[in-house]
Amino acid sequence: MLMAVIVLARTRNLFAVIVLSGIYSFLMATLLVALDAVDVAMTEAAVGAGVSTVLLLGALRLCRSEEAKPAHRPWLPLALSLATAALLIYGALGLPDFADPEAPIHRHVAPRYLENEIDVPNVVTAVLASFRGYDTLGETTVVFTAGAGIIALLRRRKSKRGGDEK
Amino acid sequence: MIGHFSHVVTVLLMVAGLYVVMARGNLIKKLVGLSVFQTSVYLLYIAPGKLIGGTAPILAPQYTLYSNPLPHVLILTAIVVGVATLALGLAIAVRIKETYGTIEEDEIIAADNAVQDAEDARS
Amino acid sequence: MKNDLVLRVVGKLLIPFILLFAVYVQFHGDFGPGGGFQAGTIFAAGIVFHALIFGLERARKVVPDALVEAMLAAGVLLYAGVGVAGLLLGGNFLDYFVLDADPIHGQHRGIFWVEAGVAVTVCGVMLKIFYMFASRGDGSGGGA
Amino acid sequence: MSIAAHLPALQVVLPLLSAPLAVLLRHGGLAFAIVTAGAWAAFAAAVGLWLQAGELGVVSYHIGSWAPPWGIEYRVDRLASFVLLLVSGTAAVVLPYSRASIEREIPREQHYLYYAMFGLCLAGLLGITITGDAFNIFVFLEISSLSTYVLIALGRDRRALAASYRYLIMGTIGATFIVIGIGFLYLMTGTLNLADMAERLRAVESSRPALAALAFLTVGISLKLALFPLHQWLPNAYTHAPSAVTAFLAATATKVSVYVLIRFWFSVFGETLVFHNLPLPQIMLLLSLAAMFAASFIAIFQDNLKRLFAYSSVGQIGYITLGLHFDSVAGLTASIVHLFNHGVTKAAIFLLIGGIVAASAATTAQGAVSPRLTFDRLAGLAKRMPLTCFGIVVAGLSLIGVPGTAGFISKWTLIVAALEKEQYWLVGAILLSSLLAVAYVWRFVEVAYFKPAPKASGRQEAPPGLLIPAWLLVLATIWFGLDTSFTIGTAAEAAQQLVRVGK
Amino acid sequence: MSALQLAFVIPLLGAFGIALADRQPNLRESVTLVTAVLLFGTVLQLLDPVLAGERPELTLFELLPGLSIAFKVEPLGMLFGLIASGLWIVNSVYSIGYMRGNKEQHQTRFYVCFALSLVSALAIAFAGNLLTLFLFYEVLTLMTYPLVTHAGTDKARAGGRTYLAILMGTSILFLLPAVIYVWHVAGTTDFTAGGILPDDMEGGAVSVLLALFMFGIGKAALMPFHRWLPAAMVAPTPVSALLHAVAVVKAGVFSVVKIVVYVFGLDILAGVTDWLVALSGFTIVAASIVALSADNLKRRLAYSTVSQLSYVILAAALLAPLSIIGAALHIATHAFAKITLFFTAGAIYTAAHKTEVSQLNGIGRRMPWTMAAFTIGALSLIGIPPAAGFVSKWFILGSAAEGGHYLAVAVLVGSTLLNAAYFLPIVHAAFFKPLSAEDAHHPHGEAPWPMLLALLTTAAGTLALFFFSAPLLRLVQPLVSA
Repeated sequence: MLMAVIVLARTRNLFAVIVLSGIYSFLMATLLVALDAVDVAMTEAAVGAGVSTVLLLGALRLCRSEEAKPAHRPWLPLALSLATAALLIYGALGLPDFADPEAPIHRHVAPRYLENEIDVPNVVTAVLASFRGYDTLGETTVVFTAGAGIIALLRRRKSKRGGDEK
Repeated sequence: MIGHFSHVVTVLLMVAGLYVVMARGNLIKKLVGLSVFQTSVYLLYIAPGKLIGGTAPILAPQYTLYSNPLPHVLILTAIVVGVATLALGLAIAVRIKETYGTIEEDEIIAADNAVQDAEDARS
Repeated sequence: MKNDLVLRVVGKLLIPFILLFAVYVQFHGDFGPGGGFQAGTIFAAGIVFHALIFGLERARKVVPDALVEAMLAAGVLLYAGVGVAGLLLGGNFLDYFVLDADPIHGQHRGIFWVEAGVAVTVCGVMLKIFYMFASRGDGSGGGA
Repeated sequence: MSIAAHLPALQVVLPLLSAPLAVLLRHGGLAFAIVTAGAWAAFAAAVGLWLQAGELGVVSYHIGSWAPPWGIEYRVDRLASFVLLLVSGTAAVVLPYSRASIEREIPREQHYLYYAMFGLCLAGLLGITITGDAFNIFVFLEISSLSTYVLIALGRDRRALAASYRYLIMGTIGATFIVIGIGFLYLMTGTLNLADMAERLRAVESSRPALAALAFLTVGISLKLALFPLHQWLPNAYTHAPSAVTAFLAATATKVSVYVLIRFWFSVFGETLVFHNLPLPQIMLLLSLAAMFAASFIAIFQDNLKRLFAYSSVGQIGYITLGLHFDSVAGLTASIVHLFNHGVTKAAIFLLIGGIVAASAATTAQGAVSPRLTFDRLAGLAKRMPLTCFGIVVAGLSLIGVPGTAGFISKWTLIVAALEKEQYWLVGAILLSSLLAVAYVWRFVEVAYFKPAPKASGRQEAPPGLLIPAWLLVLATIWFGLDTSFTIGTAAEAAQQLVRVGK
Repeated sequence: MSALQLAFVIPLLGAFGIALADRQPNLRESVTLVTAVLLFGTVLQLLDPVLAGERPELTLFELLPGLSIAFKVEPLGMLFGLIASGLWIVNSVYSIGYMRGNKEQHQTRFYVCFALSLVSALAIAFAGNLLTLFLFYEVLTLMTYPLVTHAGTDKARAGGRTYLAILMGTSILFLLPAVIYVWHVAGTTDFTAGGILPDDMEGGAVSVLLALFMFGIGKAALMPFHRWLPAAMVAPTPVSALLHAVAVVKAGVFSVVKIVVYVFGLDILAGVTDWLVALSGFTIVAASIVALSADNLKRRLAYSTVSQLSYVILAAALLAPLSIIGAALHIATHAFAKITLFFTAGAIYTAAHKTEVSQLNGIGRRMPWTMAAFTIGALSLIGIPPAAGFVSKWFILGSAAEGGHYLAVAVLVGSTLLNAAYFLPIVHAAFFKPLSAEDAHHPHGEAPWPMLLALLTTAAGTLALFFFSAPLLRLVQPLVSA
């Protein structure tokens, strides 16, 4: 996975980049399965590897497929990302150990979900649609927003946009 | 330390993505980096939800120990949000390509500055 | 690629199954992995295949633009509608217990419609985006 | 069902419903009617909630009847009700304005989508404000953000696209940072409900993840609220977006982000963590000062009117964040008051500027080069558009903080807060920076009033459809400058509530 | 409706009427005059109650918790109110002559802003607390700004910029924090006889506060913040008259006296005002010297104003009952004298198009009335009987000598000589020097009659104040006896 990402960061042929990101998503999906997150894995496979790849390729067809050489050496971004990394590690090391059953997330809220009081075996679906149904409504709205937004942006226009395209 | 291996991986992925976003000038490349950045956050949530010997949170009589479903739910939402953002970003990138004729940030900035100068000249 | 015989045949055979699988994922969501979002995506993927193999125009005939745009909105409305139904039946917003005399059954009913809403919107959006990108450029086949 | 009991849900759902309906109808006029209705309904709901929160202190609403922390809770305290009023009120004024404004700025067949996006943006902002659930904040943040990107990209200048893209990148990074922060908090507390989280956080206070979470949230939110130097997305976005959009965003988007920051700092982490374990207040102080001076200074040298006021916004945000760092009721009050006053003032200014755009678009051939408001084109404008210019001057005085305008009240409360902490030099800094405001406002005054117009052009005021909403807000800035029982009253109550919770 | 309310409503309506009468000059100017007369009448109505010891009050609304926009008429404010509203009548008459005589542009804007400036001047005069004072102090600045930049030329804009920069800058940087600080420590900003500051306030804080106020009130033109006055000379002469005599600078020194008396109180200031005495003394002398070297008549008058204003500040800083009375009186006497001088300057400009002192040889023969008025004004400023200036100067000088402030005494004497040195030569040249050659060829008489009428009236007033100063004294007596 790391390999995929690092190569991805290096290569400048966008087509390769997109394919790599697809691969990356697949790996991510398998990893998620290993972590018992089957629903997430399924979605990630469908979305990350499927939809976004198609989207990217579609967009690429409309654009140039070679990335230009970066003009300047990007020290600042590097520094910023490293700072972020440091902060993340700093925080992460304080987290409960991996798969520690005593971790708060296992003690506090989740147990009730697993009691299956509304008799829906797939707890994820239960939580998604019922307990936190409002989040999902928001999620759907986000999708809707994106869709409508893209219509607004890409719909062919009879009247040309303001004459700034000199 | 070994207990946090997953976190370390997560961090590296995230930072790689973040770096691509900030360092690269190509609009589409940026977006790829952005999605990598977001995707890697998923691990941060999911990994701690795993329990050794636990199974996917789909209840069945033969299992007793389940991994934590809540992070899964959150990440499902997050994935969807991510792809929505990606799609929108691509749409904008395409329009930029059409109006500017390029998807390289530097060239776009250059074009804008040209217009800006023209304005200043007029004023 | 429109007139590649093998593809056409395989497509003809495959697409119904894809759609069927989508429906399965949709309704089996309560018991196995899957749910509205995945179903919507897969369903859209089926149509996209159809478009890739038989051309955008025929796909547009099967699923016209207007319908797609309607789907976008309909899904959200359906979802929110369930919520409002909860309100009208005297519960809180998105309260499924009141959707049926038996609260548990009410929950199931609520989840069912909600998932349906998600699927519709997602499918609509996927298709719309695909159409958009495809019909841009030279108008022939889509992204992949 | 009794409406009153369900106001919290209706507050968000009504505008949210209006958007898909607008898309379904595919007709500009109907879309306008529906979304406007939604916004006004939201405003009514906000008023109702403000009253309820006044009586009860906190209004809590369990969505799906699932008790928190298992379900999602809607939670309206004094501050939330105040911000809700600001957001929905601005929307209620800006939407009627849009009708006349976008005629000239957006192609006809796009209108219904514009309204849909507007409705979504409104719903998103309201959702962020009202929710009591950490992850829910993120979801609605994304709703508002995505719709905002689209709204900006609808600007007719192609640079609107570049601006929108840049905002998308920076905004998403910010959002992801917020998700990381929330993730840390969740992993430490096992809950997503803010109130619950606050309690359980006490146990693990000043554990490393908690600190990291604080850092990530602060950075992420600062990106959204354009805290100097994370403001690069703002000037271009404000400059090239359609006028109505600029006005709405300037009044609400950044303000809601400030609200989220306050929420996390005071309601979740609490003072001890924020103000004593980390040098956060000092950093905030430095950045605020930087914003107050640098941004205002840049503003003076802008040649484009919209851009000038965009930078002024960055500067004014500095005042708001400055009030936060005091860690006192007085300081918090000042922030909240300025958050409101500046929202109203800036909305007024950008609406009036939109009027100028419209008027000059009418003179240049329809659909020709979108009029750029460079100063050379504004010479002698006061003759052509007296009402518009006078409005801008009044609002500008409010930015300066001249007594009799809302801005003066903000400044007064801010200075009182500084005196209370005996930071006299800070008083000087605040006043000095307001002199910079004098400078950039007066650039406009001189050009508009005392420069001869290029050609003897007759009087051509902006259409009433644009003037009336704008002047409503101008009058509001004067009103809130004279009668402060509402603004200061609410803000003080809110501040006390927050500080008490934080303790 | 009470007289106090009317005092604000009338000029507001007036301004509105003027704006409406944009197209018909005659109607417009008559509206102005009627408003001015009515206003003066209303203010006069307030006089008797105030003399009788009443303090009419009016509270509009609460601006901040515990802080309201409120008005309260007391002797000092009454005095200022009378001067402003009274001189407005004369000034309007004069303006009509001037603006028409010189065919100025934007006359409507001119008259509207003028009326509004009067409103804010009265509001300052009757302000019941610091906040109200500050509010209308700023409004006055904003209302006079268009008048200063009236011409719209680059020079005018530059002048206006200086005007605005100094007045706004000082008020925002020093006055505002001072006001807020007073509120912070005293919990109120209402003007009350004897001061409102807590007695236990230590000297350091008091002197800092005093400094903030004295420099914050830029309209009092205490050096080094005097530059705006000469800069504002680009304005038309009636505006200069307004700035120097009627509203602006008077608002400045009025605020100084008011704050010294009603916010600090003479007791708490004891011992911390020496630097102020010195600074105002320096301003007096320095400004007089600059005036001496100035050839442009208006510029000379401007610097004379700067020095005269510091008389008032000096008097206030002396903290003796007599000096306070002297300060109050000097506001009035200087107003009359200075407006007369500006009127004459404008008259000379309108009739003979002369602006420099060196061009005035023999002009007294062409414009005898004008120059006579000029002489009276000059005498008053120098402080020679039978002109009113003598009275106020006498009080100040007396209290200075009594209090043993020999520095102050020296300053007063020296400045008197300087005043004489820069005014008397003009008078001498005007009456006794021969006309210069080219002047002989363009004959011109007096200025238009409205201007002449106005300047003669004020000159007469200058004399009257000397002979009938008793009522004035009765009015300002309570300032110190309270």
